[in-house]
Amino acid sequence: MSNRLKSILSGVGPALGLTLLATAAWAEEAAAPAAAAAPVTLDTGATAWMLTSTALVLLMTIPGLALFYAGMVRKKNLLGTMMQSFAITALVTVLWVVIGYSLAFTGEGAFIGGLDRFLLNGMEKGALALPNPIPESVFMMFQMTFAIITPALITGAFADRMKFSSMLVFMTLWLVVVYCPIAHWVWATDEKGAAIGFLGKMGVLDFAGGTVVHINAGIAGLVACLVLGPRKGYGTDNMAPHNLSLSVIGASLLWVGWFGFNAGSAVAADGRAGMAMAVTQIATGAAALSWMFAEWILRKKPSVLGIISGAVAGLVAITPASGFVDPKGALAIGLVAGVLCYWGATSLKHILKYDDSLDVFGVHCLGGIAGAILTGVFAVEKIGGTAGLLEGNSGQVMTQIYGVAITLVYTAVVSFILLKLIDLTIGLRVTAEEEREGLDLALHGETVH
Amino acid sequence: MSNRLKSILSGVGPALGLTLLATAAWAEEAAAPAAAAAPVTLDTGATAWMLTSTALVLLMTIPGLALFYAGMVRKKNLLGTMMQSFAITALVTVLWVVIGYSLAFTGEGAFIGGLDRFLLNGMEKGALALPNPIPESVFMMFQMTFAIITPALITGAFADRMKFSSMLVFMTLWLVVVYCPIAHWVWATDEKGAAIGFLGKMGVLDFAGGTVVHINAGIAGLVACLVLGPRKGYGTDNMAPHNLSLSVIGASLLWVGWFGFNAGSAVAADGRAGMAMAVTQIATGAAALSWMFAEWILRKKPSVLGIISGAVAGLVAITPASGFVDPKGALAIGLVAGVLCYWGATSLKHILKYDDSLDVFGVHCLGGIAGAILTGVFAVEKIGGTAGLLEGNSGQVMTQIYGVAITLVYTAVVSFILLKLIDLTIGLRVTAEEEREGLDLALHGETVH
Amino acid sequence: MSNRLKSILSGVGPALGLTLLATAAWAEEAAAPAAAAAPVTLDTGATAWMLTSTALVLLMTIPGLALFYAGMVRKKNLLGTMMQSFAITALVTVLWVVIGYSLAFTGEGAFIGGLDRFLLNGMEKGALALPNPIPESVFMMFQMTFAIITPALITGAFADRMKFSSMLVFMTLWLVVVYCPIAHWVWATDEKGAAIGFLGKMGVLDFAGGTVVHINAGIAGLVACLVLGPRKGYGTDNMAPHNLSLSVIGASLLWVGWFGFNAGSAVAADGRAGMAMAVTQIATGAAALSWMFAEWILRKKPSVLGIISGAVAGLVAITPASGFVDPKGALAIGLVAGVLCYWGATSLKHILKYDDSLDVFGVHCLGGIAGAILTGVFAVEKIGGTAGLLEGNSGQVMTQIYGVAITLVYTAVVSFILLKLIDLTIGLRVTAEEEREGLDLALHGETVH
Amino acid sequence: MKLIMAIIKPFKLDEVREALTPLGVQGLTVSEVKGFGRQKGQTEIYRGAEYVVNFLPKVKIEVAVNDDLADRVVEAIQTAARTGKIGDGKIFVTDIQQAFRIRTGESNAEAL
Amino acid sequence: MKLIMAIIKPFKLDEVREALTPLGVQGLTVSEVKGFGRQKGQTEIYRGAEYVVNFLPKVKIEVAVNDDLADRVVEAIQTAARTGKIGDGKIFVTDIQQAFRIRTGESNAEAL
Amino acid sequence: MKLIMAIIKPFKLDEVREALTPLGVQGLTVSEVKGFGRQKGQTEIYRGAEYVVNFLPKVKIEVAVNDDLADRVVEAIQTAARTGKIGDGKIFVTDIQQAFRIRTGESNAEAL
Ligand SMILES: Nc1ncnc2c1ncn2[C@@H]1O[C@H](COP(=O)(O)OP(=O)(O)O)[C@@H](O)[C@H]1O
Ligand SMILES: Nc1ncnc2c1ncn2[C@@H]1O[C@H](COP(=O)(O)OP(=O)(O)O)[C@@H](O)[C@H]1O
Ligand SMILES: Nc1ncnc2c1ncn2[C@@H]1O[C@H](COP(=O)(O)OP(=O)(O)O)[C@@H](O)[C@H]1O
Repeated sequence: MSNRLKSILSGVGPALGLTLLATAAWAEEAAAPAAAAAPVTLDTGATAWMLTSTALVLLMTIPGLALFYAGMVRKKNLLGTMMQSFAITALVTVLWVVIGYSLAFTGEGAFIGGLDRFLLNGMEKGALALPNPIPESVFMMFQMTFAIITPALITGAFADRMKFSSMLVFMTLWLVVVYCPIAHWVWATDEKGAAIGFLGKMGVLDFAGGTVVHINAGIAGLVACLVLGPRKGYGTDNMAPHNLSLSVIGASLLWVGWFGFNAGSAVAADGRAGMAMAVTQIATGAAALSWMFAEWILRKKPSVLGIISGAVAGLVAITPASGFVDPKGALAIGLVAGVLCYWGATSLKHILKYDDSLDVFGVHCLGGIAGAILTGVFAVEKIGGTAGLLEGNSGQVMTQIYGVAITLVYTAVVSFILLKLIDLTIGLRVTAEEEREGLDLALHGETVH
Repeated sequence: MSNRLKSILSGVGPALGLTLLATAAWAEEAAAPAAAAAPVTLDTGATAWMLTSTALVLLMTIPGLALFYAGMVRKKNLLGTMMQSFAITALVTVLWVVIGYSLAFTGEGAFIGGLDRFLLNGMEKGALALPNPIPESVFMMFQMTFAIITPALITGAFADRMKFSSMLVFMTLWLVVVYCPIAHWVWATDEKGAAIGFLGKMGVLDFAGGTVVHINAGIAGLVACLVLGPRKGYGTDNMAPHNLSLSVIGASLLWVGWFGFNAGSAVAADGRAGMAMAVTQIATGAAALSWMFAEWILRKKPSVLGIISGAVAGLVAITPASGFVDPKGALAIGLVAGVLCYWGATSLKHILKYDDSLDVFGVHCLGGIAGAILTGVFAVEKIGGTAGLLEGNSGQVMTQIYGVAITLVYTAVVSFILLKLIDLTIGLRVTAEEEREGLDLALHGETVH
Repeated sequence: MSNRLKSILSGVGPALGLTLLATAAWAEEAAAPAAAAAPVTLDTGATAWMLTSTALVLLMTIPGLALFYAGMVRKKNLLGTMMQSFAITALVTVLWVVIGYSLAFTGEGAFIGGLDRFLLNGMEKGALALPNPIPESVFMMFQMTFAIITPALITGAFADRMKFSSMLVFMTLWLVVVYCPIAHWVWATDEKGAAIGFLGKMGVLDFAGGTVVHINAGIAGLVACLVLGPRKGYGTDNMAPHNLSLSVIGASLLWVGWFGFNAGSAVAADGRAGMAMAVTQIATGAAALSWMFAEWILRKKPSVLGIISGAVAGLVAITPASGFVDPKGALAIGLVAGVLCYWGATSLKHILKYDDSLDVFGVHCLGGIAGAILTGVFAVEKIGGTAGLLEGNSGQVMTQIYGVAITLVYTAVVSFILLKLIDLTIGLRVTAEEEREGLDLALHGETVH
Repeated sequence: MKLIMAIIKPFKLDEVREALTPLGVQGLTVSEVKGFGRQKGQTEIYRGAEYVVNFLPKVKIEVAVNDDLADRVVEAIQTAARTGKIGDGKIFVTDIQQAFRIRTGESNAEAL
Repeated sequence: MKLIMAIIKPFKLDEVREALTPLGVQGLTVSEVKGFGRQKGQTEIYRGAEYVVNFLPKVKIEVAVNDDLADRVVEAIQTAARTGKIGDGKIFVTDIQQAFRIRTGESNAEAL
Repeated sequence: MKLIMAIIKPFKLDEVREALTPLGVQGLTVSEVKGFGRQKGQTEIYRGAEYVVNFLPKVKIEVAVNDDLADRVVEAIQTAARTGKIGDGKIFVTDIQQAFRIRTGESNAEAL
């Protein structure tokens, strides 16, 4: 595996340098001017929806993702798996307040934000998060929930075998040097809504985090499972999910919470939010069905794990597109995502032989890439202000691909370096004995009786 | 059983024809004119609440109802039971977008809607769902969640024995030929809020779906369990719920989500929504207590299954009444519903000897009927614009009964035909071997370990 | 234990009388005038958020708290534990409507409210809950969810051993003679927002219920577990939590729902609500980490039960402070609460040898006291209108301590009397046989299979 | 005395118990076990990973009886537990030297 | 050597284990079982459907001991597990021909 | 015939089963049990309350074989289940008087 890894990564260093340079130039030209006339005042309806959305997105991680993942591992790792999502929630909360929000959403730099909001300095009770008609505190909180779920998603790739302490260290570093910059590149805007980050300036569309959240977490997960190596007994032992009813609850809460994720990304309670919610639902339903039928045809039985995985694949794929496409586009995106991620989680993984335990790469990275690119195909000008390929704007697909590529390369390289550093210092992996005993007892001294 | 069924159904055909005729005439006279003066503009507060309500109602089905039902079956059917709710969610999402919403909520016909919104054609981002001050996309989504939960409710009646494929076919047909017309009859309005469907015109009150959702699902469930026949071993084998803690979670999420169901049906964030939420809570608390005490007195112990069933009975019964009655009416409705549904689920079922496995008829149909009729008794003019029996409007009770009867007859007949058709073509029921092995392994190839 | 109890309580009677007298005088001077100029009109955004918050706080009790507690008991008491939260929800709903709301929030008295809203008499659909821009029905519902969770919290202290019937009787009395008065003392205001209750008049700050909810429930729990005595086998038998995954779900739902609890207590969708949500999140994350690291250092392993308990400790401690402090204050409060409650639940309890089964005192009472006092330290004038010690208002800490002391004394004395009365009449505790068999089967005739 | 241990299909448990009562068997003890034998297990597929479930759920019945009853008990179990399909299970008979009823201290024949 | 199999009430397990240690018993094996006997089960009622729970939760202890210890072990179990109420359980004693400790390969008396 | 009862560490189950197949063993029955022995259990701490888990998860294998096969089966189990660390478990061998295959009614040697 080490060899495969090397060959994949050998070309990345130079690529990284070049793309960053190329990008800086491109970005300047592509900057989209944002309209702003009357002074923005507090909209209590929008604020109400954003407070709610924040709760919904937090619900996605705890208990949503915690359950989705916990149901798929073996019983001896149930608590340890839930612990990862819960501890990341607490950890990122503090990191975000101390420095993360500031690095991601303040400043003028195209590559990284500033320190103006270090420890949330200067965040007044009444001040709005311009150009949005909601208080900055609400915007900061909403964004925090995204910063929480992204590292939590990664944990699925290395389930059952990473040291809890090293996981905390990795996530701390990763948040600061991977998540915050990428969020800044794509989402940071000035008070008039004009993009600041270089990907945003270039016109990369990512409504709710296909790139920032899903591709990002997915590729980091792949790198992590390659660096850590497969679970002991992978391919020979029975590693069947011990309780898929937990995963069904988790997938359901992810689905419900995703309304906050996508419709909340409109930062408004209006038609755009409504349309974002609608396309989210449509793509999810379509992807759940397309995965289910693909499996039914190929494997003779429609499985519960299949349909819930399909739903998550649809949610992932519609994420970047959700403020830009219409219901028909959503239907198409969902159908593609279900089948593609089915292939990713059931075939690609076995062909390439990595042990991405809970298919973070197969579902989140592939689904995210599909969604990001298809956003460029199906974007409707009347909905999100940008036309896609089908409306004649052929350049958008290339822009989307560019955004995807940058993220893949940057995250893969930096995650690899971080993991190797940690491995060389405090070690990444539990001992064989601990792995056999299970994380619950070995790391946390508890079991499910 | 076949004989009993025949005798029940023999009088239905003529009745159906007559009632439809009679109704059309009546409807013309009874049409309630709706006030509308200033142009309606987007209300972000109302929109925020409707976005939230949509999330809440989806939460009712997944994971709410999925858990409520899954906890009551035997362990071997746990995943298969959850799968039904989840797959229906995905299926109805797509059906609703393709044709369901259009059939239910567009057009001018008194009996069925049009095809204007086929594939949601022409649904603009900014357009409102007049006369409501919210975007049409949000209204469409909110209504979708009702279309999802109604068929999902039916599955409880035939738990543990229906083929998954036939279930999908049945629900597809049922949504189009039963749910969409009935929703149209009761809820379709023009842009000024005047009723279009014949039951609405006639003045039938159904705030949030006592008739459209609960009576409808309940009677369809009864027909389904009669056509399918009882579970193997019913009455002799131990079929005790395997894990009621799941059902408690499910009932709790139903309760919480029902705030979206009922208070959301105000399509506003105002005093009517507030009152709808209040009466929902009151009736639910009262029904939970009345079922619990009834059981405590008659069976010596207050059971967990009892109190949660009582809560659901209260939620069902207050549903049609929720925008029309005041707290005292709600208290009365709750107390009645708890005792009545207790009788339905514990005595009536045993007297009539059908195997409505999870008491869809006893709780949803009986509770829905009680609620629909009592709405006619307790309606308060100051709250919903219509007076009930207690305020001297004696006709309303008859109107309510009429609406109930039409729905019972129509749904029973059509559901029976659909089920028989499916039985004769692809078959309805799993094999005896599959039933014994359990749906989880037999149909989906998975188990809870 | 009886002796220890006596010595604790011996000084209370006189103290109670004196403090009430002293207070009445003090209150008159300290009354805070509230500003009110333009007539308040319905704010649909605020209403939307309050409808949502009501749903969120209900979610905290069912299924949140029900699961949090149920996961920590032994399997034979799983259903009985969930039943307590569910039954209290139904019971308090009815009590609140009949008399509770009226006693707590109407009238002019400094010590107890009136009967104006007996059975919610006179609550009009359209009327606002002045000075708040939301319908009174919504305000009544929001407050109901607080009245539900407070008694439900108490049940953790006497888990596994109280008769269900006696529990219902105790909670009925306790709600009326303890909860309603204290809510009135702290929160009742006139239509202009001026405090009516004597603690409110005195300037005691309790934004969302540190005193009214957590200290109150915590001290009642301590008294209850002292009166009931320890579980059979306490200290010798293995009483390990049987399924902490349920507790993780519960803690997660508590966390998410607490946004409604704290940010909802702003009764607005604005910057104060946003700041309340932010500080809630920050204190919770900090407390989860500080408990986890304290345990990691002292016990060698970071446990799942530890981190979720820490999160709850943080939520409790920030509750009174949430509308008054800024992010840095929240960070401090969270760090203190995590460590303090860790000590309370793991050391203090063992030193004093009471069997507060699920640490209601150690977490809710200690956390609540810490939060109440630290509110006096960290309050920021720009945020909540009142300065704290750090901004030079040294009196506030004393005021806070005063509020805490009154509540501790009053609740302890009255709860003790109620419990003793019930014990002497119908008995408090299940038989030894029932306790061994488990509440599920013995009291409710059901088991988890 | 004999200890008769029967491994049967789980859904046959009630029938077997009912078949023993008329013979005068007053008690028995049951455990959930997993069996491996000629009968082949189901294949479960999770996202493309196949797990053959080698061990199938079975129920083990242990019943202690007097020597004279042993043959009839074995026969009754065989009749009640048989489906004729593979995996019906096995019966093993061993000797017991002593038996006691804990409640009364009675031993051997009286203890059963 | 003897294999002593005792079926007892679950909450007596710790007492029984503690009663055996002073006799020099160094190990034992425990399973959760369901017992059917003279003791009648609880009735559970679910929405009007009654289920008599015929099988009650019991614990089965298996302990292999040298012949000379067998009687004292039986006696200790009887004393520790007795409540005097119906359903206290049974003890059965059988011969073992051989015993081995897997870790060391030791056999018979040394293996126990 | 002999009934061989082996108590082993759970993760060794598959290895043991695979070691028995080449010897011609066609079936066996497995139960989850808890073992108490020289091996000491983990301590679990919940909010300051410590619980020493005295009973460790083990797997019990029961396999009935003809007398001539018994020694080889015992040996195969010993080899496959050994880790050399404390807690590897025990093997006990008892006589069976009779064996039956329920499906066919075959008995003794043919039944295994
Ligand atoms: N030699 C054996 N020793 C112990 N148990 C056995 C033995 N052979 C079979 N079994 C048990 O009997 C069950 C049924 O055996 P199997 O070979 O599948 O079918 P059949 O009983 O029809 O021959 C197995 O699942 C196993 O539990
Ligand atoms: N003949 C038997 N063979 C095996 N187990 C038995 C037998 N008789 C009783 N048992 C076990 O002993 C338990 C207690 O027996 P029971 O008849 O209820 O009460 P008691 O032991 O007081 O006579 C039963 O639940 C069952 O597990
Ligand atoms: N005398 C015995 N009778 C029954 N089972 C025993 C006996 N001694 C040990 N065991 C079982 O064997 C297991 C391993 O024994 P233990 O003393 O821990 O280690 P070792 O096998 O290495 O000596 C125990 O957990 C228990 O299940």
